[in-house]
Amino acid sequence: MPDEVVENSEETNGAPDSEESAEEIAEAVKTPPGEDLKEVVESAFPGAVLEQSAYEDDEDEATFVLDVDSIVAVCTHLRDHGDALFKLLTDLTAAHYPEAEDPFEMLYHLYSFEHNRRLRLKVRIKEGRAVPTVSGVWTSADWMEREVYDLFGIEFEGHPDLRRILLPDNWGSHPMRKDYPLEGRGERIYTKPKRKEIGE
Amino acid sequence: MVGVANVSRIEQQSTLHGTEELVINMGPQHPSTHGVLRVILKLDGETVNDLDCDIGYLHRGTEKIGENINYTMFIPYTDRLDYIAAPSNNLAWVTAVEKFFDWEIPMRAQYIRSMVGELSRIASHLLWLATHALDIGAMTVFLWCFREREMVLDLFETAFGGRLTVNAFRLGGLHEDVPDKFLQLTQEFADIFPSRVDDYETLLTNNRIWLQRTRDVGIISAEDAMDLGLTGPIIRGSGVKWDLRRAKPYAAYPYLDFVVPIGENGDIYDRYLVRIEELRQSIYIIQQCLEQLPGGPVSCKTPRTIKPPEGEIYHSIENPKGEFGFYIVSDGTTTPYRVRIRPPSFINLGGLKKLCVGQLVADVVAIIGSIDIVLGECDR
Amino acid sequence: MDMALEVAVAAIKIFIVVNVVQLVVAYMIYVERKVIAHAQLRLGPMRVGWHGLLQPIADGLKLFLKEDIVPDKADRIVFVLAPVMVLVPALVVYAVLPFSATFYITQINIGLFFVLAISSLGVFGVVMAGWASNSKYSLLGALRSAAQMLSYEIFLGFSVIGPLMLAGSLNLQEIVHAQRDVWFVFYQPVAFIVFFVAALAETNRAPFDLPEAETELVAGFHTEYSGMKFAFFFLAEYASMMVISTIGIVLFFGGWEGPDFIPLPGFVWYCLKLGAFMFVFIWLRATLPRYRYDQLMRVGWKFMFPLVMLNIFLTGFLKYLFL
Amino acid sequence: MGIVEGKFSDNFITSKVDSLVAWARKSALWPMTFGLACCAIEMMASGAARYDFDRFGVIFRATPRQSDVIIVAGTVTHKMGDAIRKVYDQMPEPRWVIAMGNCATCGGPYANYAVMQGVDEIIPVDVYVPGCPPRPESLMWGVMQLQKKIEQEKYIRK
Repeated sequence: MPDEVVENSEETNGAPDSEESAEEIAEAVKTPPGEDLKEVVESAFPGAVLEQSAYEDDEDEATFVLDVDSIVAVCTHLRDHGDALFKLLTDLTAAHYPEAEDPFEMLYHLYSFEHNRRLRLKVRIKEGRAVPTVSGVWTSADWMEREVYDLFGIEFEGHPDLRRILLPDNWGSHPMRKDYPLEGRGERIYTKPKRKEIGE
Repeated sequence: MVGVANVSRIEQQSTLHGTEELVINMGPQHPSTHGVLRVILKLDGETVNDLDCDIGYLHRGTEKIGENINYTMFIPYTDRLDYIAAPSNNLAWVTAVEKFFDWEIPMRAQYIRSMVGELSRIASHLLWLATHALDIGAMTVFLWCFREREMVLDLFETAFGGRLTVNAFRLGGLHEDVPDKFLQLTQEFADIFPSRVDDYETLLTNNRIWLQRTRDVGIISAEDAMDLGLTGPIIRGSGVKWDLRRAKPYAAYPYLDFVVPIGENGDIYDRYLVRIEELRQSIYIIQQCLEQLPGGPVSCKTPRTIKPPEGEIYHSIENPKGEFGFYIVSDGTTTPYRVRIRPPSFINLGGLKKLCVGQLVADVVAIIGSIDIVLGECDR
Repeated sequence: MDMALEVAVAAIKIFIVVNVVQLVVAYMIYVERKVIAHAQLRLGPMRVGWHGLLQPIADGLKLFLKEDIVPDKADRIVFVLAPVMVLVPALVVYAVLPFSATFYITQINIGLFFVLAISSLGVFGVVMAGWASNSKYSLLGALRSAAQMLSYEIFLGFSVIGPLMLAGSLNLQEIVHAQRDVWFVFYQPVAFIVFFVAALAETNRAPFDLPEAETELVAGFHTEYSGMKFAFFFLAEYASMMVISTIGIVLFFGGWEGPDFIPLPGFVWYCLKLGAFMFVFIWLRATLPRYRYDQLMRVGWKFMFPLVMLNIFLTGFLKYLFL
Repeated sequence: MGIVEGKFSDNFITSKVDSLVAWARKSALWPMTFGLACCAIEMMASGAARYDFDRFGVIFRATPRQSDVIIVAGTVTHKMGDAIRKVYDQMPEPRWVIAMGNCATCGGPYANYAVMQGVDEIIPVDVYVPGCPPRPESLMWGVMQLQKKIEQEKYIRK
C-alpha cells in the first residue's frame, strides 16, 4: 500500500515541487491564482488584463481576459519573460456564445516548461472581427488558427497561409458555431436548445 | 460529389511550368501515410523542396458530438479518437471531467487506470514500431509487434470486453472491478514482454541499414520542438525531459517510479530509442502497479446525472502520442457547452514540414512514421 | 534432315524449359510466401489445395481473367510492350543455362557474356513501363530502377571476371567443369560477396527493393498495371531471380556438379543449390529493412566498385605468379 | 473475358468452366489497403500473425490496379468520398466491395455534418461486416461470405 509519493533519484524537469513550504501554499490560497503572472503582464502592459479568474482557484486554470489588440504583444512578452517562459502553446481554440455581446472567445492555453504551470488567455471578439495571428510567436499556432478559421470562421490578420484545414474548400459554413446543427449543413438561426434533463 | 480535395498551397503556387520540380501527391490512399493523410511534395529529383499536408479526411465532428450528448455518453467517442490507444483517451476524458468535482477516486481504480493506461501505451508503441519498421522495409518486425499487440488486446478483452475500442473507464472510477484473470494474465505478459523488446532490438537497434536510414534524419532541436508545439516522445527525443505523468501527475502516477527517457540529437533514431525505452518503462510501471494494487472499491459514489458546476477546465494527460487534453466548458447542465480536444497528432503533424524539407522522399515516409500520427485524433 | 531434327529437338527443349520455368517461377512465389510466412510466425496459404499448393494456379488464372486496363493517358503501344520487354529477355537467357551435364538448350562459347547482355535488356522494359504509365509513382519507380540496375550491372559484370580468369572460358559448361575439384567461391570470396549484393540489387530484391518500395512508391513502376500484364512483371522478376541464382551457382558453386561420393544426378544438384540460393534471397527479404536511394548508390560506387576492382587486380596478379 | 461473358447456355461444360473461374477468383482475393479509421487497425491485425489472411490467399496490394476487392475500413467522410470513388473506379473488373464496420455500413455513431451515412452512398457494397470495429474474425467471416457470393456468380453462362 503506497502511502507516500515515491521519491525518485531521477531529477525530472517540472516535477511537482514537494519542498514547497506550508507558508507558500497558504499564501497561494490568499492571492488569486496567476497573480504573479498578472504582475508580469502588467509590468509591461499596464491594464492589459481585463479580467482574471480561475476555476476553483486551481493554479493551472488561471485565466486572463485580454484585449484583442494586445494579444500578440502580451504573448511575446509571456514567452520571453524570465518569470513566465511560456514556450509551448499547448492549445489554441475558440468558443461560440451566440447570446453574448462579444459572441466569439479565442482561447490560448500556454505552458511553461521551466515553471511547470499553465495559463489560459482569452480574447473576446465580435462577429467578423479579425484577430491578430500569434503564429509569429509560436509556429504551432499556424495550423491551430487555420482550424479555428475553418470551424468558427474567425479570420486571422497576418496569418501566412489562412485556408481551410479540416473541411473541404467548398464547405461554405463553419460547423463548430452553435447555430450550426449537428446534422445537415449550414448555420441556422440559433435557438437555445430546450433539453429535458435526465432525472428531472 | 460532395467533398473535394482541398487545393494545397503547393498546387496554388503552380509556377511549375519550365522548372524541373515535380509535384507528387501522397495519399489520401497511400500505404505509408498511416491512414488518410494527404501529403503534397514538391521534389527536385528525390529531394523534398516543399511540403504541404492536407488533413481532414477523417474529420468526424467529434467535438460537435461532444457538445450534444452528456458527459458519460461521450466516453465511447473518445475511444475512437486515438484508436490505437483507446483507454488512454478514456483516461483523459474521465480525469478531465472529474476535475469539475471533488470526488475521491478509490486507489484501486487509480492503479488500474494507470496500469491500463500503460498497457495502451505499449499497444500504441507496438503499432508505431510495426508500421515504422514496415515503412523502412523491415517486414518481419511488423508481424512480431502484432503478436505482442494481440496479447495486450487480449488483456483489454479480459478486463473490459472489447479489443480495440474498450470504453474502459467511467466517471468516478471503473464500471466494475477487473477479473482476477486479468491481473494474472497481465503478470504473465509483464514477465514475457521485456524479452520480446530485446527481440525487436536485435532486429533493428544495431542494424546497419536501420542506422543509416534513421540517424541524422529528420532532426529537430529542442527549441524548435517547443516552438512547433511538439509533445510526447518527439520532444523527449530532442532532449527535453518533460512528461506529463511527472509534470502534472494524474491517476496513480505520483506513487509510481519510472524514468523519463530522453534522446540527444532529436533524429528519428533517438525517437526510436525513446519509444523503445518507454516500452520497458511501461512494463516496469505495470509491474509496480501489480505489486502495489490495493483492494477496495473501484468507484466512488457518483450522482446519477453528471452535472458539473459552471466553469471551464483544461486537463491533459500524457498519451502515447503526446499531450492529449480536453478543454471543457460547462454551463451547469448535463451536456458540455464546449468540448475541445487537444490533439497531439494534429499539432505534431504541423511540424512535418520543418522536419522534411531538404530530405529525400524515402525519408519523408520514415519521418511521418517517427512522428507517430493517428488520423482519428488528428482530424477528430 | 539432321538440321530439321536438331531444330525439332531444340524446339522441344525450349518448350519444356519455358513451360517448366513458368511453373517453377509460379511455385517460387508460393514458396516465398510460405517461407516468409513462417519467418513471421504465420502459416501462409493454407486453404487453396493442400497447404495452399494450388494457390499459384488460382492466382494466375484470376489474373488472366481480370480486366486489362490501359490508362487513358498512357502511351498505349509502349504500355503494352513493356511487360513483354521485361519477360522475354528473362526467359531468353535460359537458352544457355546449363541445368545438367546433358540438359541444356544450347551451348555457346560466349555463354556468360550472352547472359549478361540479354538480362540487362530487362531494364528497358522497366523504363518503358514507368514512362508509358504516365503516373508519377511509376516514373519515379522506373527512374530508381533504371539507375539501380544500370549501376549494379557494372559491379555484376566486374565480379564475374574473377571466376572467369580462373576458368579461362566464357562457356558456362566449361566453367562448371573447371570447378570439379574446388568451387570458385573458395578462391573468390570477395567476388562472390560483390556478386551476391549486385544480384540482389539487379533483381530488385530486399534490401534493394527500392523500385517497388510499397510504402513509398505504392508499387513502383508497375503501379498502373493490372491483370496479365502485371503477372508478366511478377513472373519476370522471379525468372530473373532464378537466372541470377543459376549464374551464381555456375560461377561460384560448381553448377550442377556435386561431390563424387554422393551419387546424385547433376540436375538434382542444380535444383538443391538453386533452392538454397533462393532461400537466402527470401530470408533476406524477411529480415532486412530497405536502403535509401542515395545510400544504395553510395554503397555501390564507393565501396563495391573499388572492392571488385581490387579483386580483379589481385586475381590477375596471383594467377600470374602461381599458375 | 468480355467476349465470352454471358454467351453460353447452361450445361455441364459451361457450369464446370464457371466453377473453375469462380474458384480462381475466390481463392485469390487481393484486397486493397484502404484503411480509413479504427477498423483499419483491425484489418491490419487480420493480416498479421494470429489471424493471417494469407491462409485464404488474401494478400494486401497497395495499388487499386492490382486488387480485386476494396475493404472500406472506417468512417467515410464527405471529404473522403471523392477519393474512394476514384480508387474504386481505378480497380479492374471484376471488383467487389466489403464495407467493414458500422461507419462504412451506415455512419455508425457519427450522425453528424461531416460523415457520410454509409459508403453505399457512393459505391456498391457486396458484404457488410458489422461491428465497431469488427473483430478480425468478423472480417474473415465477411471475406468468406464474399467467397460464397463469388461462387454463385455466373461468368460464361447466361
